[in-house]
Amino acid sequence: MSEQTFEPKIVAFLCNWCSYRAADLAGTARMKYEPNIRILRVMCSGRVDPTFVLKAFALGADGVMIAGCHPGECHYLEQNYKAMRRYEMLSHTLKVMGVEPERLRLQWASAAEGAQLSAAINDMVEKVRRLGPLSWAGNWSENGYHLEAIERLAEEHAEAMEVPA
Amino acid sequence: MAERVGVYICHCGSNIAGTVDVESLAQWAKDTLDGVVLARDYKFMCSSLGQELIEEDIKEQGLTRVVVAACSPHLHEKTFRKACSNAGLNPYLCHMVSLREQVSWVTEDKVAAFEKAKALLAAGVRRVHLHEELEPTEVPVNPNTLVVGGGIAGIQASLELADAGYPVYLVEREPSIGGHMAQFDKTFPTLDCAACILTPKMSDVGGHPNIHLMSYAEVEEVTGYVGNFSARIRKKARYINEADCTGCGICIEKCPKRVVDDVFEVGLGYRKAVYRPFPQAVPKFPVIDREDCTYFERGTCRACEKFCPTEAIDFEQVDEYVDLEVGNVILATGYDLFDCTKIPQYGYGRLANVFTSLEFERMCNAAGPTEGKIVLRDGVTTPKSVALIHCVGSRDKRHNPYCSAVCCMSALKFGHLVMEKTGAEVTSFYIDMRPLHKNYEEFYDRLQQEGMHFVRGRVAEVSDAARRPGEEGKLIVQAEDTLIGRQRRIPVDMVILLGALQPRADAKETALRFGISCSMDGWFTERHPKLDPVATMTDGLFIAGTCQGPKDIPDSVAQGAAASARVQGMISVGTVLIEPIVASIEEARCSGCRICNNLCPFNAIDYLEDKAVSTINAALCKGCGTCVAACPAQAITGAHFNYDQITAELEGILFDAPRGNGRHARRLEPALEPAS
Amino acid sequence: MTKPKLALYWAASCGGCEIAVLAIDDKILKVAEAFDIVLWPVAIDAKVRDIEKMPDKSIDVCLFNGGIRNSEQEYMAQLLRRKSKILVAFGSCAHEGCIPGLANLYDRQSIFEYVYMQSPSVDNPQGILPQPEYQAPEGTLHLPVFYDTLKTLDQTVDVEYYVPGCPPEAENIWGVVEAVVAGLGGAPLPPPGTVLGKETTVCDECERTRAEKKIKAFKRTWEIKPEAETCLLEQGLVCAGIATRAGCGALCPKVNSPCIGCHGPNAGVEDFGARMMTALASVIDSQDPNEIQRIIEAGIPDPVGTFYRFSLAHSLLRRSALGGNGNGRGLKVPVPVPQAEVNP
Amino acid sequence: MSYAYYPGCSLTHSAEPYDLSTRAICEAFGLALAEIDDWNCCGATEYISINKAGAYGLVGRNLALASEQEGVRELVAPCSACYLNLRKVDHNMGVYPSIEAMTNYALAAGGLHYTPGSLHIRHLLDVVVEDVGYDAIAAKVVRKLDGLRLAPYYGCLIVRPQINGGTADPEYPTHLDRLLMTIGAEVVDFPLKTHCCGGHMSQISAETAYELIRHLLQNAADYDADAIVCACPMCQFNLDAFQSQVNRHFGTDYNIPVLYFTQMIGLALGMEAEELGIGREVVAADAALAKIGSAVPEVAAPRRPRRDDKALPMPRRREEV
Repeated sequence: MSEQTFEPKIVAFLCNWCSYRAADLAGTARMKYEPNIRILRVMCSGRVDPTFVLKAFALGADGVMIAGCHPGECHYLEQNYKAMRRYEMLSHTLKVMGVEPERLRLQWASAAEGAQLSAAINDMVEKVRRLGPLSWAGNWSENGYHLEAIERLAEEHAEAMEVPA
Repeated sequence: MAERVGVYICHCGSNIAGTVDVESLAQWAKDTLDGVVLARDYKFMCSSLGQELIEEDIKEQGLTRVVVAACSPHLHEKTFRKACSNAGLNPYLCHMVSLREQVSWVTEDKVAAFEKAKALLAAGVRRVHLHEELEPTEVPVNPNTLVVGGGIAGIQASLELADAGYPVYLVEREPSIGGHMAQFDKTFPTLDCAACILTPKMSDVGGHPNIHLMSYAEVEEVTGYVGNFSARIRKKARYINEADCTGCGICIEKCPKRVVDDVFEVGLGYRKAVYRPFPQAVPKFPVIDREDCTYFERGTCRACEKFCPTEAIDFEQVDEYVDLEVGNVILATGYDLFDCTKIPQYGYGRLANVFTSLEFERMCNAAGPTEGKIVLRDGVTTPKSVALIHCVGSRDKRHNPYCSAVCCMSALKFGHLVMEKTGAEVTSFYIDMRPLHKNYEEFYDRLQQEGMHFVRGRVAEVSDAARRPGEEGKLIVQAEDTLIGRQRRIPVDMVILLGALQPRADAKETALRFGISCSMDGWFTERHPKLDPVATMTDGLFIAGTCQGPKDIPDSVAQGAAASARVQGMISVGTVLIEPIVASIEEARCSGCRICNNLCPFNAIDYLEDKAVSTINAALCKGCGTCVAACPAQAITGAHFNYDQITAELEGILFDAPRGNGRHARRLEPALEPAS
Repeated sequence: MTKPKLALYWAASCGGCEIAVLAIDDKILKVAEAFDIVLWPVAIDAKVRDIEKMPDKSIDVCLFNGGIRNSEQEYMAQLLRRKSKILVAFGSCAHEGCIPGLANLYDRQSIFEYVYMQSPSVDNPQGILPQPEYQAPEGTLHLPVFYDTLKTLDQTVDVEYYVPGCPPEAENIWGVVEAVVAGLGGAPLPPPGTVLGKETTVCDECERTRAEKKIKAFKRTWEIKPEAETCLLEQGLVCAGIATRAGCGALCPKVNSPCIGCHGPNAGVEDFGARMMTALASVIDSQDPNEIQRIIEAGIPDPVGTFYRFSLAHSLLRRSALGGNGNGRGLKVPVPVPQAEVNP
Repeated sequence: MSYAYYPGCSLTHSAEPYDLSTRAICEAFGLALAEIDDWNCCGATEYISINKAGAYGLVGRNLALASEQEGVRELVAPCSACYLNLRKVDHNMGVYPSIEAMTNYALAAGGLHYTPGSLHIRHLLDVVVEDVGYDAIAAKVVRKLDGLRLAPYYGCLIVRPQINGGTADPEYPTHLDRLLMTIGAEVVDFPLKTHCCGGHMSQISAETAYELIRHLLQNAADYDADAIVCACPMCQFNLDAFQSQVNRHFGTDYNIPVLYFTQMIGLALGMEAEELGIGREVVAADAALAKIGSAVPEVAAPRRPRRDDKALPMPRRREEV
């Protein structure tokens, strides 16, 4: 995939009450935004387990967005603060793992903020597009010359065994 | 058993089909996705014919899972769940994919739209495989109602419920009900006296057999869930036995200690250490203020005790706790007036003759500290000119961005009262006049006829620094008159600040105690700003009056009545269904680490000391899933949003992403042959 | 009747697991009595080529400890897989990568550069680094190829069972041996893929009293003298007992030291670090993003070392990014150079 | 803390006492001032309206020189006009690329360059209340200004909302009030605290200036202030030097000394009047200063409200958070 045609895949976890409704509103208002975002609904941003974010990266996502109600406006009173804390913790760790900070975004969007959410999506898609693919699984594929080494080892052992005792 | 999944793709006329090639999508789903036994596209899935299609397929094709790719689940999830349940399939085995709001309406590029639709559909199908049958639980509704706050909204709500025959507990923080309305003199736009229309209602409350009034009391704790709340009320010690007190008032008369009354008289008048906020107080029993009472201060006095004819004074009284069981709660906790000293350039607290709107209400009130005479701070001089400043702390980004809704009309009312009682010149400084209810504009017109002056402009400062002749000894109000485009300096004798209506200082704590939410400003959040203005996101908890946002008396009354109607509906049905989307803890996996224990704002999580595990009360759980995500042992499961369901959806949503070699690194294949 | 055959092997690990096998004391004699030990490089003289000659599946059980760091270890893993009926990932390294797996924060080159050149105890003026091939007068010599990424045993070959722990505790080892002996005698064995441990976490075995958690600051072990009765986490120490599979009897908390997570996550958990992160973050006592950031940065300076001390190689991300966008090579993760201590 | 110090022209001549007292209290508070080498005029209040390029170049040169000083990022100016000009140029260079280009083009002629935002420009008053802090000041007070009634005069230049760098409320600041209370003075209400002193109108249209000065003096007199305390050399000069002309013009007899807040702090720290430059003002401060150190007048017990007292109680200020 060349740099020009790279289209990132971004997973967005949207809370049922504010940000998912903001996405609904963006739809109803026919606001066009980048198709790279793929939305997954959870009841609250507090449901987003860091495992989901890591798993999304491991499964090939180029970016992950977590969206919830604005602080203080959570449908469940204060659970979005937990999302905020986990986001900070996760970012702290991902930095060390070499994942660019732009690839994980925490976005607040009230049910009335369709425009803000779609702008945030466009902004994130553009930033991740500029970063290029993450292709995380590629990180643990060895070059291939280790296969030769193993074969050679097997051959050497076989040769050694052919020598008459 | 392998699941049999039916996929239904809605055209929504051309709303979806105009952008997404629905036929190819259906074909792709059938060919590619696991377990899909049929995939149909249909013009309008939500039509009765569309729903029948699903029902027939469930019956005839033996579908065990249904995926409807159409509009947002917020629109039609209920519709399709119902169709499934009509055909005998558990409604929670149906899943909706939002192709309209998330794909066709927001995407221009048809190729990209098709790819996105595929991913969302793949996610839905993978997810629905793992869905579980869920059943809502039914709980009874206790017919008692707790009303918090005895202002006009709370009074109205209580009376309506009580008149309908249901028991009400009305809890009021102050010694008497009545709220802010009891402090007012006249009410706009009709100018009928507040007390004349309020006191009959107050005495109705006091004497109603279905209303249990607890004044000078606060709600300490609320637990439980819709239909079954428990509330703990702290009745503050009055030091007067209500059973013995006749309300004669001799104790008040004999009390030697006079203090400034900061609450009812907003600091403008005095009361005794034993007091009733006002003569018509309901209940009639006075309260001894421990802070000010000479006996509590120095250990001697007890004048009230000596003179009380019924020996009702009891200095040994302590706070009393009462536990109530109620089915619903109505919060009507009201507002606080903006602290006008926060805008020092308007002089409140610095310049004697600057007053707040509430101070003026008390001054105007015949039962107030000046017996209704409008005078300057010296207590004797009648002002010859008065300025009214609107929007003090409202429509101001540094304080409150919102409009306080009542100040324009209050200012008109004040203008009328000043002119009527003193004949003074009145000038109103406004940003915009907003007389926006029935007969309000007419009232504005009337005041213009009566000769009140209006200057459109935000006041820069109120100063006593005279500059021109005629300004000496006056308060000079400086503002730009934006209608004539000039700076004006208007010298007056008295300035009245129309302070903003603000959420109660402890509104956030109250919200937390009752398990509801506040907006950024601090007003309680309604379930829907237009269509559900008195309900909250917490079932069984309703809000009425100014605790929800600034409003005038008619609106507060309407909300009080509306909230009580909602509660009556709940009581008359008698039971409520509780969503099955809740979390649960697998006891064997729980180590009792207690990480989850304080994560639930609804107090649904309990720790069982004997078993050393945590447990979730399903009736209290609202299903947010925060504890599920937090459990370090992954011992908590969230129904309908469990780990496997979400990761399956994730795998589907990224079905086309480059996977590398997945969880396992590349293995050597074929297996190595050792030499034989 | 011939005795069942047992093999033990040691790949990328410290050797502690080997010692742990001996820590079962005199029961080792019973092991020797019950099994015919065909391979155990640390204790007996057996040749790889003899194993190669054995028919497939002729070893009844193989306890394999250590991760897969180079091509020779990968070869041995595959060989032993082929020859064994039951392959057990024995100890944290084979199970989750353990401490050697933390090298997945770096790549081969930076590891070599640090170990062979920058490390303060190294004297290597010519800057010689290990080479896979060497031309000696006698011919070409080969060394195993060192990988960029350490893999766990199950990322290399299929594994029947896992015995967690760094190292596994003696009683648990004995338990495994007994279970296998019983299984060979026809008793039912747990399903393949099972981690032989409990399905709960260390808190279950910890005697300390626990309350609701609210953390204002994370403390490091040298910063406080923990009080003996209450939960270490509540005292601010990052104790991994909340997320770590039970089975050790809460050894570390018992001696006033926080659990570091060597038993790996609870059953069914995909990523140990994520569970620690989410649990700890959830109970941080602040709603202000800047304060939260400060609490995290001040209290957890090394998040990967804290949350993935034993499990980085087995986590969802498995290693740090190699190169800018994940595909390239040679990401230069700065290698921390220890500061020389200044004597007063 | 160390600061680049820009005294400005006034402080080298008419406002030398301000410079002396500034240096004296900064030393006492441990604030190291490093005067900008070869600084020049800031263009005062008018120049920027008349010749943009010239004015920006003039101020820009000072900023460029200050930013070249080693190890300082904070630039402090005691004169309000200098402060505003420095801040305005830094701000506008940052916001408007054309101004940045123009200014740096001019500076390049002298081999200089200034990157907007590289200096944090602050008024001396903000530095004293924010960096030293009220508590630390209070701890150093050895002679409380007991019984001295002071009118805090901020002037109009230091509280411009857009480019104001301090934390004070631009409409009704109170930090000088609080500072003077901290050193023990009695602070009078001074509603005109941010009104104009007339500025250079005293040179251009004396009558306009007299009118503005009179308001301020009258307001201070109304509240029985012993002295007006200011934070700007222009304010001090106008109120002090023109007081007798104002008296002649209006037939009044104001006799209110006008001092700098730095001098008041210096006195409270126990410094001698002379080392703070006190004594060089036109309206003598002797009477006011005589009050300090004299016995504390007995505070009359607050009048208890009598039953027949009709007066309404004054609102009580809620506790400052």
